[in-house]
Amino acid sequence: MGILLFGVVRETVGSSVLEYPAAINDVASLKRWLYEEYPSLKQLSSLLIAVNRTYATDNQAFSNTDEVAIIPPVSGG
Amino acid sequence: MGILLFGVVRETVGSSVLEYPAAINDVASLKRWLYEEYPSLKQLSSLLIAVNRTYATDNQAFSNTDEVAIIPPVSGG
Amino acid sequence: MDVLIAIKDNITVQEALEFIQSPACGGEVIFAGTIRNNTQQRPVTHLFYECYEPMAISEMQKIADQVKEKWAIQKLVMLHAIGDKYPGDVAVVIAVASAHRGIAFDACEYVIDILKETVPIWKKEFFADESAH
Amino acid sequence: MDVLIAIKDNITVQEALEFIQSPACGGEVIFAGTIRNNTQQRPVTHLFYECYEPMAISEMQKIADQVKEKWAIQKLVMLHAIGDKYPGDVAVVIAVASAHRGIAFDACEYVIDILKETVPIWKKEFFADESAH
Repeated sequence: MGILLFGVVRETVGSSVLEYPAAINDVASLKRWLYEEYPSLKQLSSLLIAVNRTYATDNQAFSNTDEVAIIPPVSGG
Repeated sequence: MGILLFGVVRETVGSSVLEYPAAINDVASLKRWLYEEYPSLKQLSSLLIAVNRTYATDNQAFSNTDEVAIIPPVSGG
Repeated sequence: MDVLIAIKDNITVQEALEFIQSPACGGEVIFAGTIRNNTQQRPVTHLFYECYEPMAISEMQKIADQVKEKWAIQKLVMLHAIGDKYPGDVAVVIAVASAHRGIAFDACEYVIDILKETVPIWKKEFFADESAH
Repeated sequence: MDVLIAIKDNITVQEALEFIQSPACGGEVIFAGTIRNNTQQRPVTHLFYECYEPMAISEMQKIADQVKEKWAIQKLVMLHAIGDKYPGDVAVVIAVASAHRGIAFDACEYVIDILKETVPIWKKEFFADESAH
């Protein structure tokens, strides 16, 4: 299972799913990896990670059996 | 033109118009007169007088050419 | 600010919505007061609303004037029903539209609060045990 | 508390009203967010809404759980539209019914405020000058 992308992150990456990066298994390292690969994401006012459909803290670990999603600033309503 | 009555005041007096009482020409005397004639009105949490469709203060004068109404506690909504 | 004020036998949320809808407004807040089937646990069969109509309209207009002073509201509707009303019937509708939602909530709650304090409308409740209040 | 949560192409205030109407409730507060024809004075042609649906539904359910904890609300509706939306279209509807109006206002405003902060839904604005944001 890849990492799910939405909104401006989907547009930046050019795909709605990102292949699971090797050796990344916690939220903080995923964010660091994203900022390195896609530096323009640093301009967003926030970038949250959801693990199994719940907002995750930086120290949360995950594996490639979890559903991981990148959540740029939401703008519903 | 008589004095207009509504709600519990109309029910107490038994009519929707009250004949203009002689020698009554201000709000305070009208209220005194009403409480004497219909003592049960004293039980109401408030009793306001409107002159020409506007709430009137106790010292406001009126004549029998004005539209006077007795306003028991309102309960719309 | 566009204002619609009416007191009549039957009112609907739909007519209020139709009046306030505008592509210039992003936030619409509607309050509907409906007849409850009980008052403090006592079963209610129906209510009767009466009003001093010309003064009620004038007091509603004063509330609209206050709203216009206080907030940047584009549309305001105030509807009140009169006559016999049964549980589930709509007695009052307040609808507000503005570009931003916070003031629409504030204005809508203000209008219903003040309407209940100042507008000469009276309800009489009829209870299932045949008493009335 | 009865709850209706939905994310779909088209939503109406009417379906929310139908769900919350109950003779046991006296106060109904409805918020409708509609597409505006401008954003900060720039003419908007349309918006596109997308969502991470299972998580959005789960976050909406969490908001409903919080409402249930905080207030004595009988009915709660949360509807959000997705896809292309044009000025005047309804994007979101929150509807609350309770026996008393004060908490219905509080709960309705709370729900839309938190929904805009936490529910993974995104809008993209398309402007008349052909740019998008």
